Amino acid sequence: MIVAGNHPLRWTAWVAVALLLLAAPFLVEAVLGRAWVRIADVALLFIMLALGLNIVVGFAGLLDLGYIAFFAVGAYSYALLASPQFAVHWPFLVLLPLGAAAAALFGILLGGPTLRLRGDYLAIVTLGFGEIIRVFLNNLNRPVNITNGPQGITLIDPLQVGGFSLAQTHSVAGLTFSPVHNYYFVFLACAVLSIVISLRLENSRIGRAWVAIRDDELAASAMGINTRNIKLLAFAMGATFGGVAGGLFASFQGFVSPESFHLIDSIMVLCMVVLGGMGNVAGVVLGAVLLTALPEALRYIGPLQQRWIGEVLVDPSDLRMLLFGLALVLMMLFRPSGIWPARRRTAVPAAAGAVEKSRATR
Amino acid sequence: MHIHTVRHFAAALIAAALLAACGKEAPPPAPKTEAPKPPETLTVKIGSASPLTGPQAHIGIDIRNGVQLAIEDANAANIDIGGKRVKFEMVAEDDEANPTKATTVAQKLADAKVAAVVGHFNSGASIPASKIYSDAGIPQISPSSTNPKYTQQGFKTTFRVVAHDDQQGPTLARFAARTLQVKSVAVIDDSTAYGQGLADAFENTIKTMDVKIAAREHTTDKDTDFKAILTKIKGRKPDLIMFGGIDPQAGPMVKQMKELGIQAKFIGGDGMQTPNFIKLAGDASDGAMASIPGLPKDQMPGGKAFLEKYKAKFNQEVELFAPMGYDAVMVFIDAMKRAGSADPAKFLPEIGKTNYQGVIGPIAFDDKGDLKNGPITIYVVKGGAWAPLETVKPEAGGSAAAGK
Amino acid sequence: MPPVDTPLLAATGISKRFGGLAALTNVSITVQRGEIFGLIGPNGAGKTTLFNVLTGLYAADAGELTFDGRHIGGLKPYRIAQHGIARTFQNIRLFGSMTSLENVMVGQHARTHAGVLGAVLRTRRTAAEERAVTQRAHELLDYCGLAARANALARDLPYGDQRRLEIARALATEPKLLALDEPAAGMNATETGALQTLLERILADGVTLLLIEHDMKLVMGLSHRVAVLDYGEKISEGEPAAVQRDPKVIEAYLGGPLV
Amino acid sequence: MEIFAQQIVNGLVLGSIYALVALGYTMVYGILGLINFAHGDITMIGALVSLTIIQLLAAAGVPVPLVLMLAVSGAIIVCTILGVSIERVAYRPLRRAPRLAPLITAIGVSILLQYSAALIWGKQYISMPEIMAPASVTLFGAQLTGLQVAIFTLACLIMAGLLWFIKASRMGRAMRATEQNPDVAGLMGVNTDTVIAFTFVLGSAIGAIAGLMIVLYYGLGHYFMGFMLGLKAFTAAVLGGIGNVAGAVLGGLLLGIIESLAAGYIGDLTGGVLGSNYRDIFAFLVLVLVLVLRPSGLLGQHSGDRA
Repeated sequence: MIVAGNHPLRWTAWVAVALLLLAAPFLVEAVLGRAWVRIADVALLFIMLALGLNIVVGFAGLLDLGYIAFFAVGAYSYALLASPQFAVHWPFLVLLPLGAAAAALFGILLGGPTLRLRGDYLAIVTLGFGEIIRVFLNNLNRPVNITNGPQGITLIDPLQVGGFSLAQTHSVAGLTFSPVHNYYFVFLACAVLSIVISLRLENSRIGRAWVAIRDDELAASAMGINTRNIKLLAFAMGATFGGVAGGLFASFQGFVSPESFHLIDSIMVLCMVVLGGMGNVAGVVLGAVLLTALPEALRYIGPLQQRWIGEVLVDPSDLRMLLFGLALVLMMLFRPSGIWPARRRTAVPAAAGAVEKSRATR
Repeated sequence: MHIHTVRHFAAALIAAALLAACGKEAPPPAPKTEAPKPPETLTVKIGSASPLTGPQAHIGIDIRNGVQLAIEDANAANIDIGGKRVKFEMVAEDDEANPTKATTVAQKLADAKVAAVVGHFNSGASIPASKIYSDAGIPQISPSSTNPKYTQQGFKTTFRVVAHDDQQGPTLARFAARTLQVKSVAVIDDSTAYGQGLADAFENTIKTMDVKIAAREHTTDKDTDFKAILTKIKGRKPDLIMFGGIDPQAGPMVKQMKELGIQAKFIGGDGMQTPNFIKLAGDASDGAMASIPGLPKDQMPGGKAFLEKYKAKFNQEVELFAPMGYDAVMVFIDAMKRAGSADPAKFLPEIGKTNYQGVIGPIAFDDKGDLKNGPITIYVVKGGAWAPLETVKPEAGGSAAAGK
Repeated sequence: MPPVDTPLLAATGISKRFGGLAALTNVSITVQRGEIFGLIGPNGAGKTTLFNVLTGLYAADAGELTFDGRHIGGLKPYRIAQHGIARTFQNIRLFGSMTSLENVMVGQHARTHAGVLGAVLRTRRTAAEERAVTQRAHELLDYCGLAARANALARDLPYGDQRRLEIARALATEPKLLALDEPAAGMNATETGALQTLLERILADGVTLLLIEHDMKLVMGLSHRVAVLDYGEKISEGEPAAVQRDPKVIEAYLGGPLV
Repeated sequence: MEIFAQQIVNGLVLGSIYALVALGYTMVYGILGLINFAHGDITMIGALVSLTIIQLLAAAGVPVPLVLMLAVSGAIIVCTILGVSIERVAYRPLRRAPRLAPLITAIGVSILLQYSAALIWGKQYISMPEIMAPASVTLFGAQLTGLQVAIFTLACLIMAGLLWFIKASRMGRAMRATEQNPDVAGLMGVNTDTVIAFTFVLGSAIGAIAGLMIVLYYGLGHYFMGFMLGLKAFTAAVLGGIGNVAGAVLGGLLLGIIESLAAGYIGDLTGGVLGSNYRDIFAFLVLVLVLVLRPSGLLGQHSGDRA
């Protein structure tokens, strides 16, 4: 795949990136403070989420507007079984796969009846599904209290192996590993794993089938692809990523409540995928990092306005949403393949085979 | 292709780092009062965390203003702690009323080495953040989070200066059963932590007082059409409708009650005791009741003076929680004085022993960090304005509420 | 194993209506193994509809479909493809964002097995399969004269190459019957000539061909037998020379009876 | 009985509002095959514009009928300009792009409208001055205000007018032709760009009227009010058969009644397991059921999953 002569350079680059990523929390803490290590943790979680959604939206071309529901399922699976809520404290090595499986199951339950719908119906049904999950989480505290309703679940166990808890500060070789550092390395490993899985799936028989369905579902089925099952698989895979990320989120935060799983959170993840470049793993990673860091940087807009104009004219959170909205529109109009386009999608989509409203040949 | 990926990735990382750096270089909010530092001065930072942007910004800014006012007053009073003149400084952060952002902000405050934190506004923000403060040993007083769970996590650093749902709800219930003499009541909540917590506490208490629960209904904090649940309630003919929720729902709800010809009285908690409720409900608001923890603002010990000072400083009325924010700071300073130190590790034990006369009334904490039962005032809308109706003194026994 | 002398494809009494419009009425055709069967008729005669019924895109309202001794009526398109009918489309439907090579690799989907786990873990079996698929795809591209285009995006290919890529992709499904919907449409004489050579070679390699074509010279020259559709009905069937002399066919093409 | 009658009245009025908004979805979908996610937010803008006009004029002592006239005209003007501009800028360039593209733009436009409104009007709920005394009559034991009757009548009138317009007028025929097949319609001399723009004008104007009705009925407005409303209205359009004008109204009324009855009775029917807290998901359950069982909706002819 690559010219042989590049090998030494390639390895140097990889090692440099790896070292940079390993040193990042300490560098970031030294320069920007520990809060930014926490932001990096969140960014890594969002990388996993965005990569999961990318399988559904980017690879298979199915617009899922309720993706955060799978995150919620993963988070609550973990929270319920590792907290005082039911007074059970299962180990995370059981709970993370369990959360992933639960999310995948929900993905299949949702996809089963709805995946034969065309794209825009699917979008609205998945949106509804996301809301349904949230409403249930919010209300399953009566008549029997399962989720503790809007009050949420507190005191969720941190990740721990034997006596080694990630929620404690450890000192190793002169370096201080605070909880955010500990989680950084766990999340980094998970994010890298997600990237590897995404890349391997992309260049596989299944990945090609996903893209084939995205490009032309009818032709894909004429090539012997069981489109329904392959789409279900995309849903289940995407949901799995979400479920694992959800479990990690619950352990990291120590608290979950339904308010973390609103439609706007689904849209955030979608923005990461779209802005980064649908279908391109590297672009999606970039999108997730940018969109996690950008709002944090935008925070400074408020005080700046206060200082220069004397009052806050544009609320930074409004500004963030306006920028997201504008970005979605502009990206689709002028750079539909994202800031880092996939190799496959370098040409303008207008030239693609599928044209809206094209009737099946009669 | 691979080599490409790597390079791009590295570039992306650098870009992200730069972006972050840009953010960092931007100056923090300018301190309002800059004075030359005498050498023996000790600077103590107090954090304020609340939503400063977004739909709840007005309430979050109110809290921050209260904190700011307290800090200015403290600085003007030339306080010495452990033999050093102390200059207090506020570090205000915006938690966007978002649980994830709240933890980021908490970490920022911990990074900034604040001695104490006033915050957060929402229970959903206070709870996840409390873990970070606890880990960092920073005492936290929430001026407004009413979720009972907030103080039940076993953290030594967690306090609040507001009655929680299990205190306000039962008081409302007792008022309804004893003073209003209702025999049956319909309970509605807005499916939020605050609204449902309050409504549950109300329901659980009033059930034991020989009052029938005619209906238990739910809406959301975004809905404006309550006709269906109100019609159902109408069929049950309750004497009183109790709503756990905030004014944007309470207003239209009262209006729609009138349109449906429902005669029952209406009562709610502090979330609807606002001028906006009256605006939204129009004439239908007349006679509606709401409770608010603490004495009436103008009957608060330092209340009148506080209200005037606030208005003079910010050119607006107190929204809701500014007095609590103000008192929270004063409680910290009081504890520092008694401990003779502004080191959290030293003055934290003193907070639990607080016995302070604040703007909102006497402040003392029970062993969990909850405000010992204080008075709760019931207001009624009369001629287009809220008027105090009755102040309910705490039930005998003092600490904490009717356990559920 | 079905006996070799049964027809490869037998469609009996196929009818299909769209609302009030009868697109196909009681159409029957049989395609023998190893022949090129031509399907012709004026525009709107129902040729593509018949194709869509044969390949499972539409369910017939009435009639029976037998392929290689099995009933395939009502099966989903992907099942029919797995049974061994591959097709091309009149309005080219390639996977535009994939390379030529990947398009052909997708064609091999139904004949390969690698799943998610294999792909993620890169098991030895998956890697071997992947290598075989790639190699086979290169062979097929070469076979169709597209070797030089392997890494070009399908949507960037010139028109004639796109047509041939559709054929390569269809062949990748290892079909017994290859159904081609106007493969020469829009081609110039040189390209049509090359196409004719390719089709003859495919036939020689053991694949039966079903052909819709407007280019009379091509279809009459290539086909062993021809069926003519008009207004959704079969009006004639037989060897090209005989069909060309059929008065009904002449009438259909010239539009109305000669008085 | 009297309670049941009241629930039906509640449902019909709520349903009329859904119906008015659903008309906008159904027309655009019929012609472009696009879910115009921003339509609920156009209704929101209509509501806030009319609210502002009413606030200003009522304070100035302008007579009520004139206030209403000006409010509805103002809202219609703003909404149609907005609707047409959105179509021109955000949807038209993507008409031949893959389906995903205009859907994503639509979501972007929806977010833009919401937060622009938040900038202009703030995020507080805005209340409306009471300009009309709510006169009410009793019918089969149900309380009925004049405004409720007006909303229901208006929804029916607008539907009838639209049906007539599409059937009888020249533009209506062009709309039908474009809906059948835009390419053929183009060849037949129909200027499809104009037709599509006109569809947005009609839909946005009806959305503006719906916005005014909501403001009058509930007495408040909010930058986020268009979102849930839009979802439910879209559900109504699907329920009735998307692309079908009469279906949108029927679907709206049915959805309103379903929600009212469900909120009113489900608690008792399920012994308290489900309650009015699940009200908002009934709409989605209806949507999923319709799409799965009868994708063409109650009055639709097209199959929902055509290629």
